[in-house]
Amino acid sequence: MTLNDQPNSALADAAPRLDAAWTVRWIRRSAEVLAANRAALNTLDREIGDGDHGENMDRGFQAVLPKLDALAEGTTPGAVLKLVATTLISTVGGAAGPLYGTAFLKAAGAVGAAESVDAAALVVLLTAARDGIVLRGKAEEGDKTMIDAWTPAVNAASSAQAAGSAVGTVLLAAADAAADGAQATEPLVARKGRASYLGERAIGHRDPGSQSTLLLLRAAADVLATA
Amino acid sequence: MTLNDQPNSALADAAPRLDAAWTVRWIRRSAEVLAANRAALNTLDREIGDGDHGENMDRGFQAVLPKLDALAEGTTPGAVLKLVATTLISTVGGAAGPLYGTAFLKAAGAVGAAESVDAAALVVLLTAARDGIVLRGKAEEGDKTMIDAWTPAVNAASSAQAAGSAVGTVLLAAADAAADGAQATEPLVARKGRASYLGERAIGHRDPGSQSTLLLLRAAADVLATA
Amino acid sequence: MVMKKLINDPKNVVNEAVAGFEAAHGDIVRVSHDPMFIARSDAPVQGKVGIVSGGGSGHEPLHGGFVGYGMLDAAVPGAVFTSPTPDPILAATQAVDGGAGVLHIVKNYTGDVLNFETAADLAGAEGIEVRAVIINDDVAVKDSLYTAGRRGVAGTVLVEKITGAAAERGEDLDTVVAIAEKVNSRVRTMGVALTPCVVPHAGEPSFVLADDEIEIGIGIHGEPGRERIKLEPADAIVDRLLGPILEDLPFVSGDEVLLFVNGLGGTPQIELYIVFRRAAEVLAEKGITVTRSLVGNYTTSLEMAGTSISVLKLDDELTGLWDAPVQTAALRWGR
Amino acid sequence: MVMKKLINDPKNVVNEAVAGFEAAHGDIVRVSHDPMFIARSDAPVQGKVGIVSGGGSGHEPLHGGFVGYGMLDAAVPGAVFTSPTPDPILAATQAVDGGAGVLHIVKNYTGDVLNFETAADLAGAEGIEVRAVIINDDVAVKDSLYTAGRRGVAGTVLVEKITGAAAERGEDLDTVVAIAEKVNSRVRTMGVALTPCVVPHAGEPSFVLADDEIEIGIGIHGEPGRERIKLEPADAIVDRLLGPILEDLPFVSGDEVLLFVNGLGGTPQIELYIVFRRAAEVLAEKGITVTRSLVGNYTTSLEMAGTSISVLKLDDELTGLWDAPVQTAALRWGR
Ligand SMILES: Nc1ncnc2c1ncn2[C@@H]1O[C@H](COP(=O)(O)OP(=O)(O)O)[C@@H](O)[C@H]1O
Ligand SMILES: Nc1ncnc2c1ncn2[C@@H]1O[C@H](COP(=O)(O)OP(=O)(O)O)[C@@H](O)[C@H]1O
Ligand SMILES: [Mg+2]
Ligand SMILES: [Mg+2]
Ligand SMILES: [Mg+2]
Ligand SMILES: [Mg+2]
Repeated sequence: MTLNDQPNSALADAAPRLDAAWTVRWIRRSAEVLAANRAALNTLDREIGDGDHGENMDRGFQAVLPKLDALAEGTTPGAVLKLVATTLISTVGGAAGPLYGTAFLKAAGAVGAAESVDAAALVVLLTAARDGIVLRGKAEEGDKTMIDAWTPAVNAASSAQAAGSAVGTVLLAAADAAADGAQATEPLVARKGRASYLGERAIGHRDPGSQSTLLLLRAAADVLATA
Repeated sequence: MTLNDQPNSALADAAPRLDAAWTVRWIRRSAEVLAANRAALNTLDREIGDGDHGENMDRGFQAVLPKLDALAEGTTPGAVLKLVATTLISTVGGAAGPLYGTAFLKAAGAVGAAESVDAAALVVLLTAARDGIVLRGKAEEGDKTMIDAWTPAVNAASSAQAAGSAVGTVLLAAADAAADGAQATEPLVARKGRASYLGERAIGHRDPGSQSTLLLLRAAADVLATA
Repeated sequence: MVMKKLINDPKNVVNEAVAGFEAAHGDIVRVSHDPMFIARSDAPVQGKVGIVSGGGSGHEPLHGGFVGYGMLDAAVPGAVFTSPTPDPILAATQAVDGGAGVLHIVKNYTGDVLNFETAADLAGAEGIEVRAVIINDDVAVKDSLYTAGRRGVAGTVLVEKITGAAAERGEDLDTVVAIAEKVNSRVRTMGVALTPCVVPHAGEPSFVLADDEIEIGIGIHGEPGRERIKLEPADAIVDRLLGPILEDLPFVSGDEVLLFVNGLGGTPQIELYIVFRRAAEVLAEKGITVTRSLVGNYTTSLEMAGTSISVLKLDDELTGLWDAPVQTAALRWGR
Repeated sequence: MVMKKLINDPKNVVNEAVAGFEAAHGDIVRVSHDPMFIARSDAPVQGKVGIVSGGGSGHEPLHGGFVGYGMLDAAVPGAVFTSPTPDPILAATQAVDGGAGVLHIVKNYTGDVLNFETAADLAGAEGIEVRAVIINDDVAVKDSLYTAGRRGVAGTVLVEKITGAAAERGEDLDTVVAIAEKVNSRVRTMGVALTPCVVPHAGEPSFVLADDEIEIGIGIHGEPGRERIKLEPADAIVDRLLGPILEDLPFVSGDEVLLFVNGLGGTPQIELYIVFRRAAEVLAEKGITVTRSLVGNYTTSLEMAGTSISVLKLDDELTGLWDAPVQTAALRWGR
């Protein structure tokens, strides 16, 4: 764990529910973080894929930004998530586009028309997102994909919520678990995606999709913490 | 003038006339020297042409060798020169093939059926060779071509013969003048051949054809000297 | 190191190339720029099964160069080496739907499969019958159980040509799908890279090979293959590629085949013919007869130096469809 | 540094490639190995003017790829970048002589001109009427008085296609020669190299460019051009090439032209279309209409990265001959 990975519980519990404004801030922060990590994600993907994952994610989230500006007042988290989903589907391409697109689409469906999301709903949202990715990509844990970040994140979020934590702590637990999960992809041989063609040669490299998942979940926790 | 360029008059005058055996030895030595200078000629040609002059000359003279073995007893210098001519024409290609081919063809014509060549006939032979190249290639002295080695060589040979020198001295004079002529191509801009496309950029590079001419004439003098 | 390419802004590579393609081939195709796809100038052809392919750019002439009479009805170019998104695939599908259904020819990459799947769902919701055939001809990826499956590579060109001919002569969707699947089931490919390529937006080679190293079994996006070895004579390399290809189907004595030597973009034609010579020689030794040939840059990886060899087992039906007229920017005969 | 090529012995590059070409295109050509030339499978065509071209190898598909119905009757490949000798040129001339005379299409290089000249003399001595047209479309070489004259480059392809069509439709030798000269007089070309190429027997690049340098006005054997400059965006490079081309003829508003963007071997097609886009745009701005196009690797310099742009001023006669059927390995339409 690096310093950055330390939960900051004091701030984390500042807001008990996640509303549309938070959702928008989360997506904006994600866009920022992905832009900043564009080259790094490309490099990870160049090592065991085709070198475009940072490009793809950055293109998608940059395309979301102007649409966020155009959102009506009084929107819901679900509406924001759905907007992100359709934009990612139509701009990212590659494997990540449909996978993240489905994740956001299923997340939107999970929260429905609710005005805000509490810790329990947050777990439902994250679970739906992860299940959406599995539905499309059919990856299992250990296949060296973004699922290796998502599933530990969902499990950690679920445990934290079951233990009575508020949304901030739940998000931090998810991000921390995603960080461990992303790191844990490094020694693996891939069984899905382009890295699967590498066989043993994938060993020692982090899966780029698990890294972008970590960045998204860390951004979610961070925007709450700094709200 | 390098040590190598020193005339060795004692040996040079050992044989007063050039016969068929000398002609064969000259061509064999030329083949050896061109093979040894293959890379060097390619390099000169790479600098201001297309990098194949060593390749071309080596291919041609290697093709001559087996044919020399098959020559009938009692052949003449003219017959050897004609064999070289037709072989070069049909194996060298590029600019050098027709040019050297014509040179040897005209040289053969100049000596006719004579059994051997004295100093005066040698000058006629060299002049005919040079004129053949001019006929085909239309180069003038100073155009940065093999003519810049041939014409000084012919002139020096002619003067030496006029001064009463024997064939060996005439050949050495020709080779020495060719050496100076080849060197003198270095500061020139080319007006014929591929190097002409270079304009000013040809300055500072020796013309590869003038260098192969030098090698051929030096071989002629050397085989006589070491006969 | 500066990236050395004839491009303007890396962001505009695909847009500008498609605009150039449109300017050069306006007699054969028309182009929609947003959403971006390239369609036959006479699309939709009423009553004909529409055929749409697509995928990341950088493999030109695949797929845009194969749009036209007797081959594809539309091609959907994504960003370089990145699958297109569902929107343009849907738009292309709608544009070529002549009422007889549409076939998607999809190379087997997770991104391509998922994006075409989504587009097919959306098209289906609009009442267009869409079927997909996934191309996976690359024998370099050994064990398909533990991978995303075999990759779709140069064999795709053969599927597109033959299937396009079937659609052009009026076969129905079931038959067209069956023919596409038949070609895919009978073609095997393996490639080798001598040098990597540089994706414009990345600006650096996607992998690094030492001066004397080559990658046997390379994928068309520079994905690694079976093994990295020292450079060998062309004949030895051909033998390494052909071995796994011939074993896999397997191809046997008496077979008639189409032999396709494909350039990856940076290899001169003179080398492709040296490769063809050896491949034809090996096939002849095994009693396999080459009755049709294709040599050239048809499925490329930008400027990568290297080649792939594809062998397709022919029969009268496939041979007839291969010979049928085709009029595209990159493949043309009979009209 | 090891030379990275798909070859066996550098000495056998041309032989083996020609053997591969023969194996791949036996339907279109037949090959004589010694003396080496590639002829139409139905040569000699009685009563038709025979058309022979040739030159150093390494420019494939030029010229062998253009042998066939409606184009060349024979091509004579020399060693890489080295003119063939007179013997195979003579043999090819004899093989395609159908009694109506033979045209030699010769690129303007000293070696090519001299060797074709010798072959023509020998053929003449055997009673075959041979005429030569020397192609010199390269505007990069400025002053022809103090050089070996302008070089023959990619415009050669256009001369071969159009002249071949004229011979195919039965024109006599005078007319065929006149048409070849007409095309040559109306086509202008200029090229740019981004990287050099390596001649197999040399094993090293024929020139060296820094990582950020390009050579404007490159010759097809890597001969230097007008200037060496820093890498620029594609559009700026196109403008540098088109300027001298358009000024030279000159091409003027109202002209109808064929625009030919040729790849030098190592440049991916996606870049050639970016070049085509800008070239078409510039011509349109000047009121020049592109009515025919050609894009691809047709006159290459092994694996050199770069392109050349050729503009040919058309009229009804040339357009009709361009559109006429052609069936060669590298250019085919109408049959
Ligand atoms: N079947 C799959 N299931 C889940 N995630 C996958 C699957 N295939 C690929 N991925 C994820 O997608 C990432 C690659 O995304 P990206 O580079 O954008 O797409 P592409 O591989 O098409 O270039 C991988 O790092 C991996 O995390
Ligand atoms: N017109 C000419 N007259 C005389 N010599 C010439 C002429 N053109 C070229 N050469 C000579 O030929 C040499 C090049 O020969 P070579 O490299 O074998 O042929 P190519 O230029 O066809 O590759 C030049 O160095 C020059 O000396
Ligand atoms: Mg990727
Ligand atoms: Mg040369
Ligand atoms: Mg990709
Ligand atoms: Mg040469």
